[in-house]
Order: sequence, then C-alpha cells, then structure tokens
Amino acid sequence: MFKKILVANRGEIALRVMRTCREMGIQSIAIYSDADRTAPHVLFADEAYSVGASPSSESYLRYERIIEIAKNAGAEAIHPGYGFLSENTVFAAGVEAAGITFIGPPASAIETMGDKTMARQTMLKSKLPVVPGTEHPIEDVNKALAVAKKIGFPVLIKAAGGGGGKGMRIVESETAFGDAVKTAQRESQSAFGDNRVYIEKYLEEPHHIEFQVLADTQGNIIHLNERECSIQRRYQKVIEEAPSPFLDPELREKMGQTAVDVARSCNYLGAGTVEFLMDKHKNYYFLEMNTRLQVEHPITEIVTGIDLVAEQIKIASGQALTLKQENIGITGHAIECRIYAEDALNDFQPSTGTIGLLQIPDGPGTRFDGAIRQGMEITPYYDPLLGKLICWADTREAALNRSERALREFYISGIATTIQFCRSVIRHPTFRKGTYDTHFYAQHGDELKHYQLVKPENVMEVAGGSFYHHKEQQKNKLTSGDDTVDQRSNWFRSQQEKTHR
Amino acid sequence: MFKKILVANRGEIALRVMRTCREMGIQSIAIYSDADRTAPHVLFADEAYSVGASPSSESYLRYERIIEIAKNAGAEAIHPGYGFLSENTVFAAGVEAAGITFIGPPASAIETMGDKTMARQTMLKSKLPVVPGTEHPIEDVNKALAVAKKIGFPVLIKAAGGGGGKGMRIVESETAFGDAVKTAQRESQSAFGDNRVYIEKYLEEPHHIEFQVLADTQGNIIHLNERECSIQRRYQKVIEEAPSPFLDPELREKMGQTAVDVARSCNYLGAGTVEFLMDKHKNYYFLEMNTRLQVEHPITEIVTGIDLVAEQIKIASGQALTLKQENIGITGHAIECRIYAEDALNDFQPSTGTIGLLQIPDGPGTRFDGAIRQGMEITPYYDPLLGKLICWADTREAALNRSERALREFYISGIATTIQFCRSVIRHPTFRKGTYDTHFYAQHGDELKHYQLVKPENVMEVAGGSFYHHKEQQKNKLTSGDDTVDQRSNWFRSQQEKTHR
Amino acid sequence: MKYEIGINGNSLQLDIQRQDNLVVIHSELGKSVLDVVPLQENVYSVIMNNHSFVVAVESDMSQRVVVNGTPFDISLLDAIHLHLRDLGWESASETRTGQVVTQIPGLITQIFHQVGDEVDQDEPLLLMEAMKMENEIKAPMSGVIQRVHVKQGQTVEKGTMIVEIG
Amino acid sequence: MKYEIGINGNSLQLDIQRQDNLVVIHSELGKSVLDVVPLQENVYSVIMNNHSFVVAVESDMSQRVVVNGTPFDISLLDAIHLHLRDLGWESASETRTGQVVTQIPGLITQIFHQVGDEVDQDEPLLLMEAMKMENEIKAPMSGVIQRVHVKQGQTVEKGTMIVEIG
Repeated sequence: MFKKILVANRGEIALRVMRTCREMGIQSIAIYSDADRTAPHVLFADEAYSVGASPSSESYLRYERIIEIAKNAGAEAIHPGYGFLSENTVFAAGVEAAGITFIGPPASAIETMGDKTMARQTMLKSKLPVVPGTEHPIEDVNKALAVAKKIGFPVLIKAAGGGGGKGMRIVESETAFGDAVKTAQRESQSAFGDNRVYIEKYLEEPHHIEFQVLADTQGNIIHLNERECSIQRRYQKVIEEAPSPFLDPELREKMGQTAVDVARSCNYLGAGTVEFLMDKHKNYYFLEMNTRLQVEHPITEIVTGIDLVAEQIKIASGQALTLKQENIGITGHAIECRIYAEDALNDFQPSTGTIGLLQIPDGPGTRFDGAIRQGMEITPYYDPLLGKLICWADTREAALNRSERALREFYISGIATTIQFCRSVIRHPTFRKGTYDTHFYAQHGDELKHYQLVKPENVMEVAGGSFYHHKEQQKNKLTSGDDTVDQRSNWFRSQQEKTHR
Repeated sequence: MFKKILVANRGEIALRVMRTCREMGIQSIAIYSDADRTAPHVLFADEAYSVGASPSSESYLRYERIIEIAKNAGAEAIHPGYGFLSENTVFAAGVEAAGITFIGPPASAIETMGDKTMARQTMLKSKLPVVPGTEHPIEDVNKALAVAKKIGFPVLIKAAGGGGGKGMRIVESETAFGDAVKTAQRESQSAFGDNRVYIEKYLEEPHHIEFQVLADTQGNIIHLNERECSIQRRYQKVIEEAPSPFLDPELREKMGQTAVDVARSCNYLGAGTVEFLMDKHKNYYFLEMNTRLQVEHPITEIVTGIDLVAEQIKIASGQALTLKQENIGITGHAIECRIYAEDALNDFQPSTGTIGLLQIPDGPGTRFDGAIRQGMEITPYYDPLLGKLICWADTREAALNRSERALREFYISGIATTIQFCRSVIRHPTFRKGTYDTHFYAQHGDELKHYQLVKPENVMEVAGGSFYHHKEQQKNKLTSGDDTVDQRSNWFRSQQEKTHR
Repeated sequence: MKYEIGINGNSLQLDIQRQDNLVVIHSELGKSVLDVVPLQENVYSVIMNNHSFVVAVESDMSQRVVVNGTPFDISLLDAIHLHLRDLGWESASETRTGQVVTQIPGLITQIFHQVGDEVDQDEPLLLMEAMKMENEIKAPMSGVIQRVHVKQGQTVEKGTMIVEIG
Repeated sequence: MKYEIGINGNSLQLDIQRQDNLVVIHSELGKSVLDVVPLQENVYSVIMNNHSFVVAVESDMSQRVVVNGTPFDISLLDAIHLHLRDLGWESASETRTGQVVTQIPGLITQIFHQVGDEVDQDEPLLLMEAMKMENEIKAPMSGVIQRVHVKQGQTVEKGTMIVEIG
C-alpha cells in the first residue's frame, strides 16, 4: 500500500480523499494556491505545498509543477479528485511517466471515455444504444449546424473534455447556434484546458441515471447500482438520490450489466460512472462515462456501505476487489443536496464573501462533505460548491423528511447559498412524488423561486424589529465607539444582576 | 400522532430529540435558562420559553413550572431526555395528571427500575442474577458499613435516584466509608433532587454491557442488541461501542432474552436500557435498568438503522412496534467518543470559556450529536458534555481508524476538552485489541496522560515560532492600536500585490 | 416611534419602542415583544412571543434581512420619510438606477454594447466569468448607454461601476 | 534574536527572525521557515517546511500552546532572561506560588482547613461544585494556610483568589 498520496485538488473533494487516506494510514499531501492558504484541505493534510497564484490556470492546472512537487515530496500516487486535471490524459500520462501511480484509469481509457465523441464511437461499435449526435468534435461551425439541423432542434452542445455541466449549452434554434458554440468552447477551455465540443440530440422528458462501476487490475468489474441525477439547473446537477424512484430491480440489473459492459469495452480501471439518459418509456441510452470520482459519490457509499475512495486507492495499488457483485445491496435511501455559493433568487449568480455564522446540520443519518469554516473567505476563483449535504433514512419518504430537517437547520450567513433552493425542491410535490425528469427546473423554476419557505406576512414584525435593533446598535457603536455593550451574553447579564442584588 | 412536544432538557439531547420531532412533522418546544438563551436547542425549536435562572435547580428541575409551560403552549407530550427530570416519578406522574403524555415508561416502572434498590428486589424475585449489595437505600451509615464489611471492600456507593456516574463513589476501605457516603448523597441530591444511595459489591475485571429494549402498549418487547461501555473514568462512560468485542452470537441472544424478561417484569413501556456487569468468565449480573434514552443510544441507531427517538414517540402515541425481533440485525461497527469540556491533563477538571475556532469532523461514517457553536460560551452550570462523536464502518478496525481520523480533525479552541484523551484511548493497544475491562482507565490512566500524540521534541520550532509571532502581534496591537494588519487574508494580499505590479 | 415596514408588497404600520433589552412592537396584529440577542456580527437570535428566529441583516446589501434562512428585501420608513412619501417624494432607493455595479468579482469576457447604444431592460450588456461560470450582466432599465467603464479581459472587484445607462 | 524554548523538560536554542510575513528560525536542527496566518483570535495556521499545523495560544493560560490539539506548557526566554537565569535569578513564573486561584467558576461546598493549619502539597483544601461534579482543590505547595478568602456556600468566579499558603 502507498505511504504518501498527493491530492491534486482543493475544496471538499480534496478533504474527502484525505480523510480516507488518513483512515488507511496513508500520509496526504495538499497543494494550495494563494487564495487557499488556510483552506480546510491545507489544514488537514500532513504536508502542504504552495502551487501558485489564485487563478486555477496558475495553480491547480499547472500539471508539470504538480508532478514535480509529488516527486520531491516522495508521493507514490496522485489522486486527482474531480474537475481540474482529473480527466486530462496528458496529466495522467505525465504522472505515470514520472513513476508515480495515477489513481484513476490508464490514459488510454480516459482518452476513449473522457473524449465524449470517441466514447460514442466505441459504444456504437459494441452496438450499445447512444443518443443521436455528432461523432467528432466540432471543427467547422457550419458543418456542425448542418448536423444539428439533421437531428433537429433543440440540441445540446457539450464539452468533449469534461463534465459537470461546464461548457454545456442547450440550443433551441438555428439562429442561436453559432454564439452558443463559441461560449461553450470558451467555458470548456477555461474549465478543462480543452476547447473541443460536440452536439447531441436533446431528448425530451429524459431521466439522467448513472451507474457506479469499479474495475480492478485482475479484470474484475462490478457495479454499485444507480444514482438518479435528474434535478439540474444551468445544466448542472443540484440534487441526486439513490436508488432512483424510476427503476425496478429487473431494469436495475439490466442497466448495471450494460454499465459493466461499457467499462469492459475500454479496459477500464478504478472507479467510474456510466451515465445513461432514459426516456419515459424506460428506453435508455449511453450518454457518457466519467472516468473519475463523481461529486455525488457519497449517496452510493451510504446505501452500499462501501468507501469508494478506499476502493480507488486499493485498486490503484494493485489489490484485487474483495467485493462481489452478488453481495452489493441497497440499504435504505440517500439524498444529496449540493450547497453552492450562489444566489438562487438572483439567477444563481455566484456569491463571494466571508462566512459569518455557520451551523452545519448533523445528527442521525446526516453527513456533510464540505470544506468550509466560520470566518472563512469564499473567493471568486473556483467552482462555487461549498459542500454536499447527504441524508440517509430507511425509506425515501424518511430521507426526504430528514433532508428537509437538515436543510432547515443549515445556516450560513455572509454569502448567498442554495440551501433554501434545495429545501424548496425537496418540499415540491412533484419531487416528493418522485415523478420528476430533467425538465423539473425548467418547468418549476419560477415556482421554486417564489415558493417562499417563510411567508412575508408572518415575519413583518420580526424582520422590522430586528432591523430596527440592528440599526440602533450600529448608531450606538458610531456614537460611543463601544461595540461591546451588545455583545454581552445573557449569562454575563444575569451574573451582573446577581452581584447587584 | 402528537402535533407538539415539549423537550424538558437542554444541550445535545434536546437538539437530538427535536431533530426527530421535525422529521416527523411535530412542532418542538424548548425551555431555557438564562445561561442558555442562545443555546442551539433554543435556536432550533419552533417555540421557546424561559424557565428560570441559570442553576438547574432554578430552571430545568422546576417541574411544576415546566408542566405549566407545556399546558399553556398546547404540548401534547413531554420528552424528558436523560438526566434532570427523566427518571423523576413525581414529574412523570405530574405530567400524566396534567393530561399530557410522558414520553417514557409509566411512573410505576420508573419507580421500580429507577430506584436501584427496588429494581434489585424485583430481579431477585424473578430469580435473575444481581450483584451482591444492600437491598434498601442507606439510612444509617453504621448499618451500611456493616453490610459493606460483609460483602467485602472495595464497594461501590451509588445513587438510587439516577445514573450517569453522578453520586457514585468507589470505597476501598472502612475508614473512607463515612465521608464517601456523604459526598455521594450530596452529589445525588444536586443531580437528581434525591439523596438516597445504596451499596454494591465492586466486581473485579468486570465488563459493563448494556442492552437496548423497546416495549409498546400492546405488550410487544424487543431488544436491539448490546452496547459495550467499559471505558469509564470518574465512574462515567467516556467511550462506548456496538457490538461488544466480548460477546458471541449465542451469548448475545441469551442476554437479549434476559433483557426482555427484565423489561417484562416491570411492565415496561418505551425505550429502556438493561445494564449488566459481566465477569471474565462471561457470567453476567443485572446491574440496573435505565428508564430513559441513554447518552450512547446513537451507536445502536447506527448499527441497527433504527431511530430510537422516533420509536419512543411512536410508542408513546400508542402505536404498536412494527419492528420484529428476527429482523433486528447488526451492520458494521460503531464507536462513540464523548467530548466533555474537561481538562484531561488536569484531573478532568471542568473547563469553561468561549469556543474560539470550532471544526467538527464530518464525512463518511461520521456523526456528531452535539450542541455547540463557534463563539458560544460554555458556562459552569450544567453537565460538561459538549457532544458525542460517533463513527461507523464495516469492521471494528475500520471504525477505530475512522474514529481516530475524526478525532484528529476535531478542533475546539478556547476550552479544554476530552478530544485528545479519547484519541489516546482509541490508539491504545489494549483498546485496539478489544481486551479491555472497566479497569482500563485505572490501569492505563497515567500512561494515557503521558501518551503525547504530538511529541514535544517535534514541535519545538513550530511552538516557539508561533508563540513568538503571537506575542509580536499582541505588542503591535498595543502600540499601533491596529489589529487588522494580521487579519488580512492571503487572497487580499495577492490582490494588493497584483494591483501594485 | 411610528414606522412602516414593507416586504414583497405587504406593508404594516408598526409602533416600535425599546424597553430595556427588549424591542416592543404595537401594530394592528397586537403587541409583540422581541428579545434580540446577537450571535455574531449582524446575526441575531430573536424570540418573539415565544417563537424562535435566527435573523441576519446583510450589511452590504442594504435592507436585506434573512429570517430563518429566507431572504427578504425590506423597507422600514420612519415618520419623517412616511410624511415625505405622502407628499409625493419617493425615496432614492425606490427609483431604478441605470448604474450597473458588479455584485461579485470576476473577469469581463465580452461586452455587447458601446456608448450610444440603445438597450432594453433585461437585455444582456456583457459577460463576466466568476467561479468558472459565465454570467450575463443585464440592463437594469431601458435607455441609452452613457458610459462603459471596463474593457474586455479586465478583472473587476465587487462593487465596481461597469456601465451607466441614461 | 536568540531565545531558548523549553517544553516538558526538552530545551532548544533558537535564533528567531522575521522576514516579511515569515518567521525564520535557526537552530542546531537547521533552518525552519514558518508561514503563520491567523484563523481566529489566538489560533494560527502554521506551515513549517511544508508541514501543516494548527496552533492555538491560550491567552489566559500564560505560555500554553496547543499544537494540532495537543497542549504544551512552554517557556520562551529571550537573551536578557537567559542571562538573568545564568546569574541565578529564576523567573517568577517558575517558582511555585502559594496563592490558590480558581480555574473555573463554581460553588464552594466544603472547606477542609482554616488559617494556621499546616498542609502538605496536593492535600485537598476544599471542594467546589461546577458542571454538576464536585472537584477537589488541592494545595499547590506545602505550608501554612495564611488566608482563606471564601466561605462555604459561596459562588466564585473564575480567577478568584481563594486560599493563600505561606
């Protein structure tokens, strides 16, 4: 087993990976940009190396520098997390060339699957169903437009070099096509260092359902069942659940087998995710394979009881899977809510600032994979994901109730977040019934926005009185220069009163 | 089902109960003393009522006032938590008399079992094995001394009116007996409003193993397997685990059946815990039954997947148990570490102060049931329990590794805690082997204290350099009156540098 | 003292007074007593008529009050301002302004208009990249672009004036 | 500047200098560069030679430094104090004091001695109840009780002088 692993990432996923490293007795090495000097992953790690300036192009994407740090620090393996360099074949190859183990599939599998168009070709060869679309990245916008017209609008423009909704655009009509391609290319370049995009038919009433797979060096491949990821906004997942309310055991087994076949078709190694689109008749199409850990991996961990990062590390070190397909079960139900630093009431604009009061939910069946701290600054440089709230219970209904309880007790002041937005979704009748598809947000977005969780007419006095008190305190501070009066606790007050009795 | 429940408690257990209330769609009512005006349970509750001054005798123990609040607020039930009034028969009877449901057993069962001496008599009648000792509370110290001499020193003096190590004293010899009785009586009075104490033989090399039971109004009684609670200090549990490393399936089944018999012998209702002492030959003795939720209930919740508070509430509302004994399993292994505001390096002296930096562990298999917040004041009025860290994994070894990881990432500044003490225990070879008994702390206490987790010789420079930096900053503040220089983030610095480039 | 509070189109006359540590409010809904205790800078625990709230007053968004996590943009006008309003004077904060100010720091990636262009309300003015996403900045009102203060490729701080529409 | 640090019987000569935002230490162990950044009042993130530490300096316990959660009582003597020590002057903080001060607030439940009693080091002086537990307060040194400042039943604040032994 490895003694030292460098985690080539930041934020919640870096912390997530390091937690498992420590549990396995492996030293973890953090890299950090200027903006992240005191970030939680840096405080957690056994060793920490500065990797450059705040913009990711000057730090977390500098793969040569990262490989050099790993070599100098004596790291035997590199875990790339998700995003950044996780699906970059040049990086994966460079790591291996430096004699360091890349925790992920071989560069060839990343190339086949990471490149969405090559993946489609591979699937077509294996006679697996794929969504209609271009088979090569867009080079000529006019040729691409011809294809788009042939498959019919609306179409999706997607980044060939990575996932997570970055570089993705839905195009409703011919006129918007050219600009949308350019925007998607720019975003894709900035997010993955790769500007290639491709086109795909935009299925109507689709469900986004993905299967987790694990493949070892001995050729064993298993799947860990599905995750339902149809709640998206801005082409990005925001709430996921496992198991999917749409699948029955037969379909689950069939799709799981397809997922294993997909993994086998590219000689896959490690943890990966096979994404399917499913229409309302329960026909499913291969969408893409993500050759890395997914943001939403914890819901699978919770219903299966398996630590996916530990499995990744064991596989990378050459160990054979000890898990058997027939022993993989589903216990209860798990729901993940992604907490972004975004203003849901203001078109999901990213929000920066300093975290004031922070109250993270906890207790029965409640897990938060995050990397935040009271007093911490949220900077504009990186993905706005603050963390993920994952709630488990024995039934879907209980898991929904638990998620709502946890979101209600989740408190972050100083920045805008998606906490209340997630709560609106969880409370929405269509979501509760489990009859939603990927159009949920398009259909109910406005409703969710105006779906006030606290009714204005019920808080006139509490809002007015608090605001009055606040302004009065501020005035007192300015005039007296004394800001401590209001800070004294009740306990202090009662002690004082006692003394004067 | 109830619409409103008053929680007659504070701290982590009040919050724990309210979380389940909210998940069940039940409004929760908090009561608070002066010292607890901004405590987490008050912020969480739907309604909150002041119950008096800070000392518990003037607030959380004022049962008439609490019943009055419950009546006025329209509460249909009262959950007593643990400690305070949870095993007070006058309170339980008063609640029922007011037409409110007491979430717990009937006063008669509390009386039989809550009174440790009556419980012993009941067990003797049912021919269940009990530890030798007095059958009535001590009235005459000289008569009690005669009994103590008969059963032989060392003996334990224990509170008849409650558990949790309060009012408990071990007496090694005749000379110390009188003073120990008086101290135990005083503590017992202060903790439970009841100064009765009794004597019990102090078994050598004993294990403290307890079984969780649930009994409904229809006469169904099941057990949820055991908790191993042998790691104690100051006669108080500090680390518990489930399952016990000492039991095998046969013994577990036999003891579980005894626990159910014990519950049946007193017409038990609700959640209760049957405590056994077990000697090294695996003989077990009934010790006492706690007629309330235990501090350590979460480890049972995690390995069985059952929410014990939800079961308590359902039973109290008259619902029949839907759980069947044959379906109660044990999945994986759970370990609880109690985090107290105590200075483990200084004889576990309680520690008060303001919580500075707070970093609560989280992530896979990690639950913290607490009631603390950064910037919160820890007052001297109540039990020093800040919360409980509960870690689950598929094997005992993995759960130990996870506990150690979580304790290592747990950070509280401003007060002394038992975090590092727990970590010393978890790392101790005897604990890891699982061959410990209740003498673990007596035998290894000094070792644990000096078992430095960070070696002094490795931190000479980091401690010296940080201290130097700190003093320099303080000096700068005093001379310049400017305390902001040091507070600027790296991000701010880098922005500034960019501007000046 | 007399106030009028407005939230999302609802309004209510309040008589607010301080009594020791408490804020006492009289309105047509009756009497409410608020015990307001600070938890952190700008964040308060409020117990009003035995109901518990956590209330944050966002310091750099004027008038935004967050009650149990739900944000509200409120107005609290005292007697003088109420009188001015009755005389037909609108408070400045209620008129739409043509000054476009960044809410977050970021990188200007594209500018769609130049000085003199006519724009409609909600028409995209420019693209700004922040947190790895492109964000459209839209016109807050219809009008003619008076000034453009930024150029493509420029990094801007939060609160930067970028465009003025007149 | 030259210092000597002592922790639990270990001691080390340090030459500590400030270079911009860094603290640079030379010792027989070599050169160490500390990047010290505050996280909260009295709590710092320290990266020293690429190793990450969280260090708290407890303000009201003089000289207590908590490194990654483990507390150490340290002494850091500068050149002047080192010289004084070499001349035979002990610093005041190193002599045991007979003044007993409460570490926590609580209720005095019993007092075992009165003025004039002789007590041995570590002998119980009184019982104090705090957080529902009785705590023995022990004599920090052997000697004769000079003054008792509290009486049974009295509530005391943290930092109260309760007994003096001479």
